[in-house]
Amino acid sequence: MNKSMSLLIGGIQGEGVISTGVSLMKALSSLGYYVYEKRDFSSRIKGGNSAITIHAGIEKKLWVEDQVKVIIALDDDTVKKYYHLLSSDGIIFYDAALTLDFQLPEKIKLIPLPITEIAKASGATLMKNTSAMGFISALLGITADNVTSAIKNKYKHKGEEIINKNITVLKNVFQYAQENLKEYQTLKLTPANKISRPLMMGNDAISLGALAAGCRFIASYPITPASEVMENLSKLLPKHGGVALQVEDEIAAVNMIIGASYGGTRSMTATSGPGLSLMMEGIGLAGMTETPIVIVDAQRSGPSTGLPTKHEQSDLIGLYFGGHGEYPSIILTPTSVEDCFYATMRAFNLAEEYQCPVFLLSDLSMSLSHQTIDELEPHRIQINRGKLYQPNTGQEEYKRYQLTEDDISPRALPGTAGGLHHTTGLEHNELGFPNDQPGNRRNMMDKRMKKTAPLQENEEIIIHSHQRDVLFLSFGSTYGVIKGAMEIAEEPLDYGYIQMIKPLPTQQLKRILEKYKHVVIVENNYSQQLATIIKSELGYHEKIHSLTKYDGTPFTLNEIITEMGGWI
Amino acid sequence: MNKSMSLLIGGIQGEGVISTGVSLMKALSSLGYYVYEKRDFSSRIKGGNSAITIHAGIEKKLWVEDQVKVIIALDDDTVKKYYHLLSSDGIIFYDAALTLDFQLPEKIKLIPLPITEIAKASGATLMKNTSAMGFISALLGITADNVTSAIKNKYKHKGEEIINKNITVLKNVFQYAQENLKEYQTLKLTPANKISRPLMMGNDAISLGALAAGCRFIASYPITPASEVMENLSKLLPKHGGVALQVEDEIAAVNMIIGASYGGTRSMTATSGPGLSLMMEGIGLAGMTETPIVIVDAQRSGPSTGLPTKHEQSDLIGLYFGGHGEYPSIILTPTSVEDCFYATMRAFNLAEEYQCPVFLLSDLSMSLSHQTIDELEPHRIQINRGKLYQPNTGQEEYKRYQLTEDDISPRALPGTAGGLHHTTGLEHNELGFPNDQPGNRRNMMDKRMKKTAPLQENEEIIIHSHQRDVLFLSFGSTYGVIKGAMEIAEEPLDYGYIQMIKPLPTQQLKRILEKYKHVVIVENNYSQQLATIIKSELGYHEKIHSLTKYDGTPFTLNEIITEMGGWI
Amino acid sequence: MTNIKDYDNNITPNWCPGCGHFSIQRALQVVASRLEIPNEKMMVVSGIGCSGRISGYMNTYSFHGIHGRSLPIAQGIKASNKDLTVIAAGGDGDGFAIGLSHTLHAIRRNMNVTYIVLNNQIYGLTKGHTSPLSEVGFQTKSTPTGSLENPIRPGIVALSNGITFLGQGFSAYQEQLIDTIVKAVQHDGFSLVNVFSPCVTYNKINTYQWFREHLVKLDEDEGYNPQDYQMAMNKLIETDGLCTGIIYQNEGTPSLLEQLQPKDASALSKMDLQLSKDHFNSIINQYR
Amino acid sequence: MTNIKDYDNNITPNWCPGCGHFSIQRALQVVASRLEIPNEKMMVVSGIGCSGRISGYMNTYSFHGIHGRSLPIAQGIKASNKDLTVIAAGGDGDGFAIGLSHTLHAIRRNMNVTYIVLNNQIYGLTKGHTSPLSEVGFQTKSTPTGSLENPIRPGIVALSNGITFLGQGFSAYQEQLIDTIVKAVQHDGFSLVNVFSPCVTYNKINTYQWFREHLVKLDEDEGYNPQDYQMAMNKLIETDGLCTGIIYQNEGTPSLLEQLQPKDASALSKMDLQLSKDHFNSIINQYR
Ligand SMILES: Cc1ncc(C[n+]2csc(CCOP(=O)(O)OP(=O)(O)O)c2C)c(N)n1
Ligand SMILES: Cc1ncc(C[n+]2csc(CCOP(=O)(O)OP(=O)(O)O)c2C)c(N)n1
Ligand code: SF4
Ligand code: SF4
Ligand SMILES: [Mg+2]
Ligand SMILES: [Mg+2]
Repeated sequence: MNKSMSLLIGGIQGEGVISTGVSLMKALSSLGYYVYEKRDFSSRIKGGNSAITIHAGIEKKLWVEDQVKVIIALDDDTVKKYYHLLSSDGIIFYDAALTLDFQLPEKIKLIPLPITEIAKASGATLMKNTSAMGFISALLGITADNVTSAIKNKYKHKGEEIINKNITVLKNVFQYAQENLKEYQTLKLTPANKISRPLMMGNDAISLGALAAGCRFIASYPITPASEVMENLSKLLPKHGGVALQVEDEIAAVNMIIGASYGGTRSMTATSGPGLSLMMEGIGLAGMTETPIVIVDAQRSGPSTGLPTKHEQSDLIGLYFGGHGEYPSIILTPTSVEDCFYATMRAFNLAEEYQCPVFLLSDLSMSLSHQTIDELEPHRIQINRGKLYQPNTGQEEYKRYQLTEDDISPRALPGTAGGLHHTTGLEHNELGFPNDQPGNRRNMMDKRMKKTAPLQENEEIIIHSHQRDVLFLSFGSTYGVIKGAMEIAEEPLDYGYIQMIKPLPTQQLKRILEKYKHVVIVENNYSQQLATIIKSELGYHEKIHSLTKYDGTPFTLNEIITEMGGWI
Repeated sequence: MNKSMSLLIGGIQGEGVISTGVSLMKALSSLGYYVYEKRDFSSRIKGGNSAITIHAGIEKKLWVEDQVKVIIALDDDTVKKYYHLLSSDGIIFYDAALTLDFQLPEKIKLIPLPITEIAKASGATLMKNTSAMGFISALLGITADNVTSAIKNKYKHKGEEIINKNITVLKNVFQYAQENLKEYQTLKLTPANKISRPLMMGNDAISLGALAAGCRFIASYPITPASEVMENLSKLLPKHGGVALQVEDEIAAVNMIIGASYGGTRSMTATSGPGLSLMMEGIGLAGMTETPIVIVDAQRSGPSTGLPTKHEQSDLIGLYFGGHGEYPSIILTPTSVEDCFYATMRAFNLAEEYQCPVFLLSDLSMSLSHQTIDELEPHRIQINRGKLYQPNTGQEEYKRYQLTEDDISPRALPGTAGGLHHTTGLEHNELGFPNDQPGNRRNMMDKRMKKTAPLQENEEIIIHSHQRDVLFLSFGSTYGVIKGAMEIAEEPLDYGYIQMIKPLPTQQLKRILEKYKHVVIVENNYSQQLATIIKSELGYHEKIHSLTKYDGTPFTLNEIITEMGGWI
Repeated sequence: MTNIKDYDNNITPNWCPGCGHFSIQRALQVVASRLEIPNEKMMVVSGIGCSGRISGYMNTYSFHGIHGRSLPIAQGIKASNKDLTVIAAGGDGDGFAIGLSHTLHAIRRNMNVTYIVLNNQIYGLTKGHTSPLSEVGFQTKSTPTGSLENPIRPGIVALSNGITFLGQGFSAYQEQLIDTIVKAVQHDGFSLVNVFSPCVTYNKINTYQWFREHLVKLDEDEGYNPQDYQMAMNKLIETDGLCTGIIYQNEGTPSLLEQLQPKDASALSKMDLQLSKDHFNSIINQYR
Repeated sequence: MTNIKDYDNNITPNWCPGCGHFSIQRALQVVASRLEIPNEKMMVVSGIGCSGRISGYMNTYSFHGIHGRSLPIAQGIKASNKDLTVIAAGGDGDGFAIGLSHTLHAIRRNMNVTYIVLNNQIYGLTKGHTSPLSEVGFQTKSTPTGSLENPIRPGIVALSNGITFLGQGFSAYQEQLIDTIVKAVQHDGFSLVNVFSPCVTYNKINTYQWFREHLVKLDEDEGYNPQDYQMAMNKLIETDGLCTGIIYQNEGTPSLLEQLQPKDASALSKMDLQLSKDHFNSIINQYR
């Protein structure tokens, strides 16, 4: 029996491989296992190979192992592309309907399973996925009952007949396994504690975080790997009185949420690199007019269209410094699916407290990888709408951009009597009217640029210390694999992640850079973006080192461990 | 007699003040004087006050003095807004038709001139500008003949009658001056050497540089302070077989020049901040497809619409780091009008040699301020079209993105037999076809990101040394005033400018930072953009200091001199 | 009727004397007073251009956005708070060059927003450049030998894209303009009012005089029926777009927000944002 | 006639089996061979989407740009080298959502470029989202209760914006499609061919069957005269856009480049770039 297990399921893209993997993960999560997933898919709809690697175990992990113990191959390509990932005691189970007419190293253990055959026998080749799921479950030691309820759930909208057919498939699979697969008992998972947990990907958690934070409007344009945020909210928002719109482009999206947010509704959009580039002008308008907006950027490999279905963390520095002219913004970088939920809630608060654009910077692995998550507590973060103008307080004339001690001025929402004012992307005076006098300009620039300064004093870096003098620092989904490497390393180093990059928590960083001899910044991009930002603000060039990867794939455990080798 | 003179002409915006100033500057330049201009205008068409400060002298200067010796006021506002700029021996000449019903300090010397009266007497109030120009000329000691030919030139398209009327005005003005203004002989300029020189603003020189570099296509969208580039080329290009198009927006503009340049024509666009933000996605496409394009960014005060008619240098860092994903680009920063010409020619060469976007980063003061310039030598820079594929060389299969030693691959222009290939913003292989394999991705990223590296070894910083251990470093139009301050300072410091910021000339910079005790970086923005870039790449935080200004106006001599005080 | 002056914020517009935009500003103020819109319930959103400055002269909530994006911003505000009367306004360059896509998509989206185009067939603010609505042959600094591109005819394009309310006006025909905008604001759905608004400084062709000579007033044509789509299309083709009044109105189509939110639903901006624990759990359970 | 195969680069398209886009790719190849366009003189530019991949399957020069911008790129190439046959191609989202403004401005600009819309009334590549050409009520992940916005009718909008060549086709009507594209390419000016191209994976409404039932073939209608603007407009309204063949052609208007450059002028990309000293001086002298 195994405390954990890595397996890979592969097949022809568009034929249900991924959804089979997700159903399996759901079943495992509901049985108390923690799963984590890594996907390999191409930017085409049907055809080509697609594969999903699943790590399942009784402990929570945010990475998959570099090697897998089991491969379930529903097409030839899966065998060809992935056999080299097999651990020395690993096994490839393949659909007996495949021909496998190519050579493989002799040591590779290949076991045929009647996946298609059983599906066909029960009525339809289409049920091949159910059949495959049955086989994997049987191998992992999940009972027929548990799988059956997962399958019922999956097909609940498809009607009795379909459900029953699928159940028949499962029955036959389990019977076959009972009779023929006894020798693979070793593949079984240690029984888990039966606490049923949700399975989610980052984009799901972001959508729920938005809903819980009181977001009631999203305007968005589809793009991989961000579309699910819009899709989820298209379902959820109308049920909570909100509105979700797919609009003509990203420029419309950002300007529409500026309008909606100015109008008093917590509003957001979600996009990836190309859309973000198009939004730059609108983001500057939000910065200049001090309008709170929340933008999710699920990063993918750039530049340009790049590799739309591959992972990268390369929009960071463009966001940090980008746009014409200068305006404040906030960048949050969640490191787990749960974190996506809380960071999104926090993003809406920060946007209204500091009246500026807030970016929730995710990445493809984070946004699209399913994870078993611990219970989410929406009430952990209280909704804080920031300074709002209260009518009829007998105040003097309302000034939208009043110079205040903390550089933040109360917002009057349209509709509020007594709060009439003008808003413009031109430089303006305290009342909001255009003004080009140098003195006013200085005051207004100072006000805007300084208002987020208090955040620099926050503690935004979370470190797991082993009392070593080398720190591995990262952000986003990259953290998971570093944690993984450190957990299995004999001599783990200190490691941590940064959850807000802008404003940069300079106080804490300075302490960290003073304390450690070396800080290795690990990120998925070419130009060492986080390292560059930190260097530009704080120096310490001789202490800061970079480990980067920009080939479209996340770091592997081995890559981290190799790098660690140089620092021990 | 004066070797140089600063004067300010002000009046109601839209009533010809600026054009009067320009005519005057043209006349002075053709007589051998060097002039430099600074403007103050508002973002409205008619009404409001607008003023032009002119520095004229027998030596070349790229700044105006903080104080002026003469103010010519064509409206009340000019007196009110600018009297405090008057030097202690200065004089305000005002149109006697003004009422001036407000208080001024007693020491201010006010002399009425019958500007409107003489114009009216000769037929039309409209000729007030000619009248004013006559008066100024008379005061400065320019002969009636010289002014007459300037006025003839100015009105050459308006017909005999108008010209004659204006000449009458001039005659009357000079007669009046002869009789009544003898006591102001002291205002006369020392006679110059009579070498007639052109008068141009940065946008003019950029347009001519483009033409001389072989640019034959511009697609552009109007925006202050860049529109003149399109306007000039709309006249010039058709005469040289080229095409100029005003298109629907900046996104169309950048994509159209990508197409045109890919098609084999040297192509450009010109814009300012808001347009630049909109172009970010297209710029990334040029970066990814290795298509040469030239983009002029004439910076103005941001963020958002900001102060569209005010000066700033705040797009730099966004360009340096901006856009989603990572791609190479080149940023040139000319410091004088002549430099605008040569830098533009160079930009077209660099774009084709390095096959990437090249930015010519100007600023409002540079783009819109007229200067007397020394003769331009278009043949100083030879056209170099970079690596082009030559058909029929018996080569093997053509590879658009062939991995080469210098990371630059020959371009085949469409129409070329044997050069057929695919171009895509997706990651691609050497042939140009989409490819998402990690190994290929790494090679292609390395190729693109490394190809401009040799430029880092260039000497791009020009220093004027006084053997001091403090260096004032700047870029763009800011350099002129620093040069001015150093020239009049008793203890001048070393000073210089950087003419290519990306790739950063790191070799030279390192030597400079080693050599000097302190480097003060002077720039018109809030966040110390050039300083931040240098710090991020090289460190030296303790040596690098910043002098910034972000109130919409360029530095004054006094501001630089005050700062120098701290370093002497 | 409230007082017209109530809608003026006493800032002197920075338009050139004689600019057509003045009359449109005044018309908007009269419309507000005729419809007795409480100042704080009125929202004027504008783009960039001489035209864009209009929002800054209204004693209402006002938002001067970026070039070409007045409609996305205005639609966002309306979606956010349906209780506001939302007017978007901008120039011909704003709405038909850089913002053309938003204009056509706003038409299809059919939110209850009124869009007023301050159409001078030129770019005023940039000091006279050719606009997509400039006629063929129009000379400016960007087309020194005359524009070669077919002008967009806003009315025809809007109509062919399924607009539910289309009006046109002329700065010099105040009463008709006011009437048209009143009807546009009252229309439940997207309304576009294209106003010919001479730029006296840069457009020396399409002057007040020129418009007086070329415009046809539809409300003086007894047989004209703005409910008739085909008649509207024919009229626009026949007059080459040079007609004023209510050109077309389709009252049958419900506006977008009406379809998205029940009539009695609260505006988004006024909703209780707390999510009950039960509710949250029921959502989470779908992920199990 | 050259060989059809000459225009194929032997890369297997990554479209789903049965996708309508295959036939359009083939049609393009047949058109090229019928017109005997030398491979190196043919330029195919495309946007992003399943549709956008089409340029990568042509044995010609080809440019796969960014989402919605195929037309600016294509026009830039044509302006740069008028000797090339330039085809732009893209999806309905590409050309009528994010790229709508470029489409309409390309129509007015009337450069000699042929634009082929691979219209499946859905976003294929993003796995099935509603498009601005999707019908009211269309359900996808982004409009789970059905789209509420009026679909754009590409034909009517193009016609009302002054297009000089408008054709429509259907992936399953190969011969008609080829004929229409041949005529479009031969047309001297901008031509748009809107091709109904079923997405078999995500669009379960507008299927091959559906189109066969709804499309009217104009070339089978003897009385139809594509030179007649009014007839074209009426036919589009009558069929709700569901007709195929050459809908409208105006041969009288010269294309933009013809107006900008003399017929015998060299292409921009082939010009001598040297500026003579005299010439330069004469320009400089205007600044004295
Ligand atoms: C993105 C962007 N591009 C260009 C500009 C410059 N610009 C300001 S107003 C304007 C056009 C003005 O024309 P129009 O919309 O017709 O308004 P008008 O001034 O004629 O009323 C332009 C191009 C800008 N502000 N933003
Ligand atoms: C700026 C930008 N936004 C979004 C996307 C994501 N995206 C890729 S293709 C596409 C739409 C595809 O639909 P369509 O143009 O109809 O082509 P089809 O796939 O249906 O052939 C979108 C939204 C992108 N690539 N770039
Ligand atoms: S330039 Fe034209 S549009 Fe602008 S304010 Fe003056 S008259 Fe009006
Ligand atoms: S998803 Fe649709 S459009 Fe895309 S390739 Fe498949 S069938 Fe064609
Ligand atoms: Mg206009
Ligand atoms: Mg489509």
